[in-house]
Amino acid sequence: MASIIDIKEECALHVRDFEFTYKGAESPSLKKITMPIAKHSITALIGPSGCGKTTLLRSFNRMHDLYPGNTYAGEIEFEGRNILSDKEDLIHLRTKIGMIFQKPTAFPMSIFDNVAYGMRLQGIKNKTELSDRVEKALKDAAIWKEVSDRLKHDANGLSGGQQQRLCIARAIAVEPEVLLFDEPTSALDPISTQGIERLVIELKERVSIIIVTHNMQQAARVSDYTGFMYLGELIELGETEKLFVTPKEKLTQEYITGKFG
Amino acid sequence: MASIIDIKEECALHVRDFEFTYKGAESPSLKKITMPIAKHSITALIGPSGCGKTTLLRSFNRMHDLYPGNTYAGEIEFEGRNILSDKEDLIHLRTKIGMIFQKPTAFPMSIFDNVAYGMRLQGIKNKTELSDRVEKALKDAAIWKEVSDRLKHDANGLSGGQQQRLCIARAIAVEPEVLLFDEPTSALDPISTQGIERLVIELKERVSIIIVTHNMQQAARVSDYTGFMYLGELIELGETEKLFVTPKEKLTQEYITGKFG
Amino acid sequence: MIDKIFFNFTRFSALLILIIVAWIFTVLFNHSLEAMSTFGLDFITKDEWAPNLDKFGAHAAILGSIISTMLAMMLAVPIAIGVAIFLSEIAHDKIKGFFGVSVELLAAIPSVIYGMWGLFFFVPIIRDIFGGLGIGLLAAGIVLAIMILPFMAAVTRDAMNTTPDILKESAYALGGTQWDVIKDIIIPYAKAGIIGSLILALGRAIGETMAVTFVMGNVHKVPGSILDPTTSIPVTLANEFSEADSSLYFSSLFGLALTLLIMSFVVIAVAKFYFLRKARRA
Amino acid sequence: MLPRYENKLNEIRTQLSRLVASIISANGETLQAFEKDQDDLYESARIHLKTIQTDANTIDNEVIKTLALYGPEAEELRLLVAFLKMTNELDRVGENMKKYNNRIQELCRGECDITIMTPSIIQLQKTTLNALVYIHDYLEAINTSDAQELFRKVSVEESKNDDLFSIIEKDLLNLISESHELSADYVKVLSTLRKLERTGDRTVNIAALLLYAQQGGELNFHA
Amino acid sequence: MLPRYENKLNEIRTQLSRLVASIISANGETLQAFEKDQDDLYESARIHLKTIQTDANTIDNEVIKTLALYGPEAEELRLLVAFLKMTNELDRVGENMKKYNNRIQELCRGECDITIMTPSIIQLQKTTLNALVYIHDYLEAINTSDAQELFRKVSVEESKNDDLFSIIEKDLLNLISESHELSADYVKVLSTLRKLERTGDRTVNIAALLLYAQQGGELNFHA
Amino acid sequence: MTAVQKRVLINKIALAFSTLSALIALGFLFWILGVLVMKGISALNWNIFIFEGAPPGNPESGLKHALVGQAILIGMATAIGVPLGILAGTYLSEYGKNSKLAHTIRDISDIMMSAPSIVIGAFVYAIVVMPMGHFSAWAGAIALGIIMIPVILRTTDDMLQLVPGELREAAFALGAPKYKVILSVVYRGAKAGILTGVLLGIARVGGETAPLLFTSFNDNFFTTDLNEAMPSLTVTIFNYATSPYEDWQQLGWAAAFILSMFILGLNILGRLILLAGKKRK
Repeated sequence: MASIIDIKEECALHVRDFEFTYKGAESPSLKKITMPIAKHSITALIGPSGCGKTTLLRSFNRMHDLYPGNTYAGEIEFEGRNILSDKEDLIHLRTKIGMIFQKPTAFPMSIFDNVAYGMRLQGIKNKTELSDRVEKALKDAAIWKEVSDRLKHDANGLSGGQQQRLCIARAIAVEPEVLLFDEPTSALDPISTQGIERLVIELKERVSIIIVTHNMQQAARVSDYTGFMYLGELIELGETEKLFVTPKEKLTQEYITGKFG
Repeated sequence: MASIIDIKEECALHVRDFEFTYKGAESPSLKKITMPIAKHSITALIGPSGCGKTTLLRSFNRMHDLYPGNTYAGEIEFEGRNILSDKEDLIHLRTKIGMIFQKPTAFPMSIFDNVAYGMRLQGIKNKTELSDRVEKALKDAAIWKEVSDRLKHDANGLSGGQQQRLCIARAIAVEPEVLLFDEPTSALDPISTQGIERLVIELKERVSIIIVTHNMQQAARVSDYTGFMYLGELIELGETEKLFVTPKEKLTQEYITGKFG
Repeated sequence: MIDKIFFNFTRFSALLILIIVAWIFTVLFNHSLEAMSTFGLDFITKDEWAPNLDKFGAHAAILGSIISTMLAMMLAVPIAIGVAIFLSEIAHDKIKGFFGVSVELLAAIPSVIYGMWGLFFFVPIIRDIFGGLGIGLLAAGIVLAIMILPFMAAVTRDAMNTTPDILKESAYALGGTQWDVIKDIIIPYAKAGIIGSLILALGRAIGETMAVTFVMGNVHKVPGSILDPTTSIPVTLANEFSEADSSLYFSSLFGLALTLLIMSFVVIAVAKFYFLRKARRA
Repeated sequence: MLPRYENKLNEIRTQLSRLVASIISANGETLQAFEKDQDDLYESARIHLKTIQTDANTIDNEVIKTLALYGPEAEELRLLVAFLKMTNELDRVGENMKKYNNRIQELCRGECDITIMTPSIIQLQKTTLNALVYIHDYLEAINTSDAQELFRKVSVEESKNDDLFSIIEKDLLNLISESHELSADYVKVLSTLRKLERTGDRTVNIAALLLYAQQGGELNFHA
Repeated sequence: MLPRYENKLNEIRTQLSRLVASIISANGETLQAFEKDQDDLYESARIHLKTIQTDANTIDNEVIKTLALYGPEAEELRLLVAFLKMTNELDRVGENMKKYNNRIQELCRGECDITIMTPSIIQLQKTTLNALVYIHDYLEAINTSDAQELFRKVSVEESKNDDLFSIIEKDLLNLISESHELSADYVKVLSTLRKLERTGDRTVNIAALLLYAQQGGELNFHA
Repeated sequence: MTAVQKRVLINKIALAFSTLSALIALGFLFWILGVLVMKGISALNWNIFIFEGAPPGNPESGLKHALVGQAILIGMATAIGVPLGILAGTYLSEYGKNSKLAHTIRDISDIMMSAPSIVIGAFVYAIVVMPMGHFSAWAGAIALGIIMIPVILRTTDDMLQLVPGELREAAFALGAPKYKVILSVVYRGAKAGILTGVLLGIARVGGETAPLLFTSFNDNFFTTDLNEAMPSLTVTIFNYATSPYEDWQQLGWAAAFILSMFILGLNILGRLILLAGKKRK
């Protein structure tokens, strides 16, 4: 019954018959999800609380593996391989698929070191290279002007919106292919939210983006494709413009017109 | 420059040349605010963070008096007297002007005791009267069905949305004239938010309501009058329908169309 | 009205703390005046402690306190951090729960019991390995280390556990290994808390009486090696307070108590004001 | 959905339905007036048509308010947009009816003999009336009705309307060629009846809008 | 405002402006064709008018998407609603222009002698052209332009248009009374020119919509 | 080796080290616990609860005197420390808040909490024992009470501060006076926390030996006279363990076991209460 469009563009990720079961749960939290994620586009996942949108997002970089006992089934194709395979190198995967969290997660170090962190993990030690790439990342994250004169300061001195942009800079500094955003503005005020949304839209030139949001308007504003999830299933995936004007599924229609939560 | 409409209805509160200064601050946080609050209507206060909307709201029940050193000027007329007067009986005032907070504030006691709390403070001890009025308040707050079989249970066992409705029941149980809502849904999920909004609209039959919200859409959805505040001033007060279609002030226009935060 | 009465009650109770502390200092100072005026600086630089001669030099006791504490810290700190890492990051849920609770409960066991164990079980081992009495600085240091270990591990783990999950997750999301996350995120995040906790443990070790009383020896002599028996301030107080017979003897013991109080006050104050305050701010 | 929002949507729908109803009344009365040649009925039809424009404006303003306050989406948005566009059509229908009403009355008093066309004219007018009635019924039971069905029915009426108009046109051209001196008058008759033909077109447009509102897709509107 | 949203608004405005521009081109070419009696210009004008309807539909759909995605308010909402209503008007203008273009070409080839009216007809057409140009200029510089001024200027053109039409009408009625056998043809001329008169009305409606978008108040629209 | 491979290797080594240190530490700790349980249980019998202390060699010797003495001392200390601690904590959290005075009190009480308990013993010796001329239960209880106050004070302060400010404001907004807000809302909200604090405070002073050494001193016989020296489990452990007599040492182990179980029990109970409190939320 799901209505999933075929996308014309190349795919960054391709989810096929994906299922995910939390440790000890009797039934899977995500059921038979098949979903293409277009390259260099923004795909938003919406749906009521508990529909599984965050669970799906965290499957893309296998964040669930941090907590043992969770199981995957099906396939998520990325760069020609199934990243759910046991042989998948998670460290490599996570540098290719970055993530931004609900709350800003500035590390307890200087602004510079925050952005350089991922690069250092990859073994880059050359000072000039590091500082060039940090500058670039900060510029790309539209925060360079605000922090260029205090790169050595503690990152925790920044405001919430700035910290979130710093986290985005840190994530893009390692040049990932895909960026996952998990309700990136839910802890921010409206002005910072606008800044982040603007940035997300700019970033899609460079990376493919998947964003989970409980704010339907946000999905409408920023995304190219929108997937509506309900009770662990992907009910509908379509071009955002079409989905919000002419949803194909009754459930989607009812969700976006507010007839159910 | 402010554009404040004269309301046709009777006023529940009338603010005149009101100023508020926080302890130790050099300049007032609220400047020369004049504002009628219509009886049995919902008046929403919107504006960017730090514009003073919550400060204004907390002046109506003189919540600022809990923290010494804050000063008021001007007048807030309620039931024919200036409630800013030193002689004002705050305990009485606060039973007449109730308040609902950003986060649900269920007291650590049973559901019944929560609702009965305010009545007991007023010296009501008669068991039948208490339980009748508790039931009525819970019904009015549209939560009776969910809790009628567990009135003796701890209120903290309820969900966030239920707790917020419990708080509303507690506030209306003492039959106030005015209810102040301070971003009552900002800690709630979209479904609970809808429930609270519905309830707020129903309540205006009984009380006059002032609601502070950072969510413009919420103001649009629920209120009859909307006041837009900026930098401690009331820039515009008008009928919600008119304000959102044809704001009179440029600042209001720019705020609601998202040109500034 | 009731409001006012209630307020005054609470305020009096709170002020009582200040009064008691001031009182303690005053009483100890007054009672140690006699010793201080008699011996002056010699009280802390001389190690001759001869009650029958009315000669009291606390050098050995002070040194004993410092050395045994240092020894304990050197042994306990790395292991405590290891335990904390194990408990907060490595162990699986079930093990984590069991070990975690064990460690906390062990921290609650009275020190007198550690001392008893040291005396009956650990001292003989030291005697067998190194010869001599077994009782002495080394035994005291090790027993002290084992005694403060659970406390240290528990508070260090608590400090580490304050690191928000999503902070750790975001480091993993950049491709970090577990150790990367521990060393780059958790330890820096909890640094102030960890150091503060370690110093608090140090403060406890300095003032610890019972665990060391059993295994120190109570010999007023600067030890030649760490195997030698010696004494520390609390040991001296515990052993001799009820036996003191002259006023100078009492005064000297009060002097020791005052010295101990000042030492621990300084250490704890450093921990609190420098590190823990920082931790609380962050 | 908030009760308020639902009320608002419902209210707009009712207003629109009422607007269509008054056009229908006007239409019916004009028809009766024509059939029975009663001047007072022409008059009362005109009264019905008087407020169409203001009513349409009211609806537009309500739609705008609803858009501003509730930011509707999907079906509700489509419906509101359809309403916004429908008011234009209804406004035109009203205008056409006004003109038709005036001129047909005039013509009946005029020199041209249109008696042979009378049955056709009545038929012509009935098709527009039917189409409008279908639209009204649809609006009255919008949640349970099928827009596809409406579109089909209105299209049928419209093509009947077209056919009738062609026949009348042919007849009129014959009459013109027969009686030269009255040709200008017959041209007038034709232009009067063209109002009805236009109304038919409009009703199809309205049905198309309602179909769009229900089914979605692209708004595809024919002027 | 998100850059996307701003782009979208701007894009819609540009599309609309382009739509007006092609009507203007068609209008201009028809005028030239009439003045110089060049058939090919009539033809190229028709090409300009061909896509009006589809373009108008495209704009409508873009407006709907924007309403759905960004839930606009205040001035932006008014503007989008105005656009939605304007497409109807422009669509009609396009239709009128098409008909005018066809018929005027026919008439020039016809038996009626309209030479004495030619200057007036050119004037008449120029007023509609002017009004459309004003609207186009306004849309091109929407942020800095004054809608009140636009409304004033368009109204002036429209009243000129009205006056000219009345004069022509009088002339034509004279002609009709003079030459009975051509009266049907003259009536045709009149109905052709009425298309221009209608276009004038439409331009006033458009200006009124733009005034509403800029100033707010109640949408007050005259069919 | 690439940078990433190196990191993976270092990761393995570091994790192995910390697991190892955990094993060492837990090894020692379980050794101690094992000894305590083995020795304690083997020395446990009914006589312990029936008989008082007796000279070495007497089979009819027990710990009744110490158990009762301990209970009396702890009870009195609780009666002194808990109300004062709770009231003082209330002042800090509800009235003093961030004032300078409140911060000073917090800092001082933190230092007091970690101050050597034997010093408190010396202090009480000077102010109670010396004027009275002899050891007494009063002195012991006062010493323990003084140790208890800062523990209770801090947990009360912390727990009351965990009660959200909005909750207080909500009560005020219903027209409640301040003491009512504190008594009916704030205390209730922190109930579990305060109770846990009290239990942990009792556990804390229950294990104290040093301050009793020269305040309540010790006595080998049963007594309930508060003006006399009073036996306690802890001092009894110390005395018996350091004695050369085998049977006294046995009694010492039994006392150590009982004391440890008591303190562990209190700790576990405190934890359970806190856990139950959390679960409800």
